[in-house]
Amino acid sequence: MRLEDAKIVEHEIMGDPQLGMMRLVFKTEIAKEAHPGQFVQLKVSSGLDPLLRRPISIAGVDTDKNEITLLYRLKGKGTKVLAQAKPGDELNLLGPLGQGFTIPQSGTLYLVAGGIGAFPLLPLAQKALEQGVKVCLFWGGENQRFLESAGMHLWEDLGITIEVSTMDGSMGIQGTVLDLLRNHELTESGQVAVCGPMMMMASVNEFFKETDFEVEASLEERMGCGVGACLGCVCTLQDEQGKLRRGKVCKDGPVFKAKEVVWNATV
Amino acid sequence: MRLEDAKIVEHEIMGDPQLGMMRLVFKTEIAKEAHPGQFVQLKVSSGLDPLLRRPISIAGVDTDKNEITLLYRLKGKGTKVLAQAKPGDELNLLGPLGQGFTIPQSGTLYLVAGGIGAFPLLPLAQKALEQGVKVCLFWGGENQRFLESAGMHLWEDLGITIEVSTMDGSMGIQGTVLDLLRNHELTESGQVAVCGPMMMMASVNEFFKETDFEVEASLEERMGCGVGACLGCVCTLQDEQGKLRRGKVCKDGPVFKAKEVVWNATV
Amino acid sequence: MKTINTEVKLGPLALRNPVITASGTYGFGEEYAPLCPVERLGGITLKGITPEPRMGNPVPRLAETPAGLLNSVGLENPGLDEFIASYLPKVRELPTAAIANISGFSVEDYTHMARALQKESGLAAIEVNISCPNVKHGGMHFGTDPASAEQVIAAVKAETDLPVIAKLSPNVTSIVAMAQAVARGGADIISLINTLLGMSIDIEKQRPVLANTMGGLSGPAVRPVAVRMVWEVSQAVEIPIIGMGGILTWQDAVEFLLAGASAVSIGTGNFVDPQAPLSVLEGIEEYCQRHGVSNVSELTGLAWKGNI
Amino acid sequence: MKTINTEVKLGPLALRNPVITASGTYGFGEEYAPLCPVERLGGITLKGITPEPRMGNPVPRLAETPAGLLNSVGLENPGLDEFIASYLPKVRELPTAAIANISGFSVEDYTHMARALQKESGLAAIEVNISCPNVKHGGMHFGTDPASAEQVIAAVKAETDLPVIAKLSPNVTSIVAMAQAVARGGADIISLINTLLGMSIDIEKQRPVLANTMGGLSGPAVRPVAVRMVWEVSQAVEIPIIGMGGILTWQDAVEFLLAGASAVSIGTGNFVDPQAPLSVLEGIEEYCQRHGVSNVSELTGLAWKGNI
Ligand SMILES: Cc1cc2nc3c(=O)[nH]c(=O)nc-3n(C[C@H](O)[C@H](O)[C@H](O)COP(=O)(O)OP(=O)(O)OC[C@H]3O[C@@H](n4cnc5c(N)ncnc54)[C@H](O)[C@@H]3O)c2cc1C
Ligand SMILES: Cc1cc2nc3c(=O)[nH]c(=O)nc-3n(C[C@H](O)[C@H](O)[C@H](O)COP(=O)(O)OP(=O)(O)OC[C@H]3O[C@@H](n4cnc5c(N)ncnc54)[C@H](O)[C@@H]3O)c2cc1C
Ligand SMILES: Cc1cc2nc3c(=O)[nH]c(=O)nc-3n(C[C@H](O)[C@H](O)[C@H](O)COP(=O)(O)O)c2cc1C
Ligand SMILES: Cc1cc2nc3c(=O)[nH]c(=O)nc-3n(C[C@H](O)[C@H](O)[C@H](O)COP(=O)(O)O)c2cc1C
Ligand code: FES
Ligand code: FES
Repeated sequence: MRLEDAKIVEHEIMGDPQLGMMRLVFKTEIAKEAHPGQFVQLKVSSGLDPLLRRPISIAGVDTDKNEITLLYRLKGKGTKVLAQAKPGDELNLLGPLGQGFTIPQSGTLYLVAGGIGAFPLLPLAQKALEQGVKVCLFWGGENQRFLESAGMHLWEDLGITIEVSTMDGSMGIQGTVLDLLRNHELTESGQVAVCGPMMMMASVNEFFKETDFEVEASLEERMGCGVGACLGCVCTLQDEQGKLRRGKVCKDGPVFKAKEVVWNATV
Repeated sequence: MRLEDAKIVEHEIMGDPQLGMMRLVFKTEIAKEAHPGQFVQLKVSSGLDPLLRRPISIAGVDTDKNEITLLYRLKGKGTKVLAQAKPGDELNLLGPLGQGFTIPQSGTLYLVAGGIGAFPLLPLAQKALEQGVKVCLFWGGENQRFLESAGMHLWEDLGITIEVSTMDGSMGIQGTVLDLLRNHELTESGQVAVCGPMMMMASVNEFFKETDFEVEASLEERMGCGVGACLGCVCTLQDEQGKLRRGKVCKDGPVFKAKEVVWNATV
Repeated sequence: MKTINTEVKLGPLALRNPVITASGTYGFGEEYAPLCPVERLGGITLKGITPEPRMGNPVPRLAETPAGLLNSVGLENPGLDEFIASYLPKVRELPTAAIANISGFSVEDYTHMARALQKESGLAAIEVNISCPNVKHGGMHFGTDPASAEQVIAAVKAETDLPVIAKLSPNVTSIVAMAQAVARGGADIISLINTLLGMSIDIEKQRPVLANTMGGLSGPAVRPVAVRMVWEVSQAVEIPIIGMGGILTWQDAVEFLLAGASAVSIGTGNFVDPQAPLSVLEGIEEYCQRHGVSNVSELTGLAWKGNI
Repeated sequence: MKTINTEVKLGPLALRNPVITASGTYGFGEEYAPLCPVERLGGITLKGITPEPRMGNPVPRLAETPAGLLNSVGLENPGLDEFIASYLPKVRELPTAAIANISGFSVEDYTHMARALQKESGLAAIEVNISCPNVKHGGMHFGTDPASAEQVIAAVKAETDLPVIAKLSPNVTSIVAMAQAVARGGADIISLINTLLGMSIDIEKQRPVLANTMGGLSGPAVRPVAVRMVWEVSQAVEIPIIGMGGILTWQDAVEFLLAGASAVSIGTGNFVDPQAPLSVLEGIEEYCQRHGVSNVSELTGLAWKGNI
């Protein structure tokens, strides 16, 4: 874990500017330590507005160049301020943070992504390929424009199997990523990694429930510290006996065993 | 009075960077309305940090090009943020604000400046020269480096009489601007305009007390609204009968008749 | 685009729209007129007046803080008589509802002013600022003691035919107890919040920044406290609320309406953006459009009405 | 450069320097250790504990506000027994003063925990967080009623040989009355402020952002209120004060010391800059150098001591 003023190497809009997808590359020692599924806490301005850091997944690592890539979507004030930063500027990074995905050593790695949930899966795919593991991506998005702006080209560059669904059928099948999964026979044994909206991840967990697949899910929650000190970002977990406990998304996660997550927690 | 997003045309350090003197030129319709001694309220960032606008005097007006020049010295957070702005950026300006100096129609105009108090006197000098009035500047500063960084060249360009004093004697006489005044016989009749630290302006007022010179002084005070609505920026004034009243530096001033100002107000 | 009905009725006070400017930040209504058309405002709350003229506190009176502003103006004002003679004639010509704001140091101070301000004076309402110390009762504050607050509101109410707005101070353990007290006193409307008591220190000079040591904190920094108080009070009393404290954008204003305010007031926000009242109003209208709401008044309390 | 003596004595509690981290923002002292060397800290205040384990509130528990943070963690903690069994052994190895923070819903809750925490447990002090409702007394708050506050502090004091710090809530009409009450109760030290009660509303969802509706406001936004309270309390009671509320930089910390605090605590500031405690400490030392002060403790109250 490092705290570092890191220099921006590249910062660009991906695809359709209206969708506000950004690609941001930093030169940082964090590259040396980063594990797929981990994230950074980024101070988007040196002043007090906004006050808190913003958690962004590490979406690419280049250990030779000491670079990490972040992909993010413009959402509110923090990402709007971030989008102003220019190559050459320095921003303060805290990371790498949290527990990432298990790197599969054999079999097939099925990646299931909803929307921008694909971002943190990218370095996992890369790593798995390096291990000689077969990788297959199921990705659901709004429409073709969305998928293309959200980095489809980065996935295509990996040369893996990609199956997509869109709500309007403009690319791949029409429907959700769940429909995609239902359309495929996942005969090969292996591991599943999922990231996307809570409801979508809950359904994916449900889908794999009676199978032998180990499903790992990457959660999101509003964060204060990012290091496990403030208990701001908890999720609810459940052991095999059904006993509830809290997990810290920032420190125990963001990646959890999907079957341990209580997806509809109300406490 | 206008409220305008104005484009920065030029923004540069003047002289020794360590002194933090900046020159900032905006393209703005405010140029059409500005009167010497008036100021603008500048929003230095579009966010909440800092929250309030910063008052800066108009130090130059180009009505042909629709440009105003501001000269400012780096002081705290607001000016530090402002210094980041680049040509092409737009900042929100409110102005021109306040009551400026009386423009002399004849005689000699004596300008008495302490430190960066010279800034608001520049457009007054220009205007007086246009009226065919003789202008003479008495300027006291820390040292030569200070005076040169604070825009000496702009004054020299005007081709007027300039007398300077420095604390270390590195330029002009060694001493204060008061020493300068004492060293000169101000035989010609005319008008005096003074701007600088409160104590210095009080002494200048004292100096001219028993003379026929009308002295106008430009005050400073922390501002909220800049338009006379919040009563944050008051000074204390006194009429000939000694009756005290408040003046609003932003609206009734910043320029006041020096003899009406209660320089050592404690209420 | 269907047009939105922006009119709001706060008991006896009807406003053309819910966007008011806050006392002490908008002078007597003329200063900002060149920047923000008065006829677009729901109302203007005038600078607080007292029976006698006041010079207010020495300077510095202002200190900027993170997302906030400390002020210690100290109720500088021309006094009641001069207000009536020199300001009221212009105020009554303003093309919007003008609300007088009165402050005092004894019950008689308040009743004296209330007697002089009636419907025929052309004002729309009287806002009673009860955050000053009651000098006749050993400096105990009207604004922090429910019984005193009830008493002063009842006394004002008895003296004027204008709608009476009780303006509450947030520097209390229970804002609900204060609100219930002024409601018992007969207040027609509650406005909240006034400023939070704060201070800051010049670390180089090693003394307080404000000449008066302490001041009132306003601006976006205090908004979460203000929204919480509007939420609490709107569920505890029946009378309508004017919400304020840190409003700068339309989103901030909608937050107050959803929390339970029937109108909003903009103070410090004017200093940051003199056209804030305009963009707040436009933003509220567009928000209503988008959410299929025809009357702005329907927004009031939606955030808790939906929950119960 | 002469070296500055940074040691501060807060009654029975001696700290190597005045920079502490605030309860609930620094876990049990390990989380930030890779970023900020523990041995450089004057002390660490641990996450608040209760007699029984608590799951805390549902999420969202955090909401960012202008220069501030709302939290409604709801005292999630492992409970006293688990704290002693699993955390205390590591805590006592921390190379700095560790201060336990205890919360309860009845006097017995507090005394039960105080009994279990003694000098021999290796802790440096107990901070008593009295901002929870007293469920045995109809939800009235220990932190807002002077008599209850005095009672709970006296009860804790009777049960432990550790220095007792009373942590005050700012949500009161008179912070001085609360401080005097805990001083009467025998508190060795006062720490203030805890968070201001606030809330914010998600205007698109039309409901509160926090699952728990309200939360505590912290961060730079509240600093003027905190500084004012330290100023008031330090002139009203004899016992030393740990000041907190919005400290991020050394300038902020010096402000609290000059206002009357003997030490400072950093909470939300850690989230913004995990090395804030370090730069605060260094900044204080340089400030002392520049002002010819040899002992940091001489700064305490300078802003008002100079005035009287
Ligand atoms: C572990 C983790 C990894 C993430 N990785 C990515 C990523 O790779 N790319 C990407 O585009 N986004 C990612 N997000 C979401 C991203 O953090 C938010 O979109 C961002 O914080 C929004 O900030 P804002 O100021 O623009 O929005 P606002 O809505 O104005 O933010 C207000 C507050 O809410 C918090 N917040 C808002 N949305 C989220 C969210 N979805 N998750 C957590 N906090 C939120 C903000 O941090 C801030 O404190 C990740 C979130 C987490 C927790
Ligand atoms: C009418 C007027 C004209 C001015 N013209 C100029 C000019 O032409 N060039 C120039 O360099 N400076 C000028 N000043 C001073 C300038 O406004 C301050 O230097 C600036 O506001 C400092 O802001 P900061 O955030 O950098 O400093 P900080 O000290 O961090 O500011 C903190 C707060 O104090 C206020 N403040 C600080 N110093 C002053 C001051 N001297 N006067 C008023 N408010 C202050 C700030 O506006 C801010 O609200 C003028 C001030 C006034 C009132
Ligand atoms: C400079 C200034 C002067 C004020 N004067 C008064 C006043 O005279 N009477 C009053 O009731 N409130 C006064 N207030 C309080 C405001 O009306 C308002 O309640 C408070 O500032 C919170 O709103 P805001 O955050 O939008 O400013 C004043 C506030 C400021 C900033
Ligand atoms: C996330 C969070 C959790 C907190 N938990 C506790 C707690 O358990 N006990 C306590 O006494 N104070 C708690 N506090 C209050 C802080 O200790 C501190 O008093 C307050 O946040 C003000 O300081 P700051 O502005 O530096 O954060 C908590 C604050 C935050 C932000
Ligand atoms: S963000 Fe603080 S514990 Fe996770
Ligand atoms: S700054 Fe508001 S009256 Fe002058």
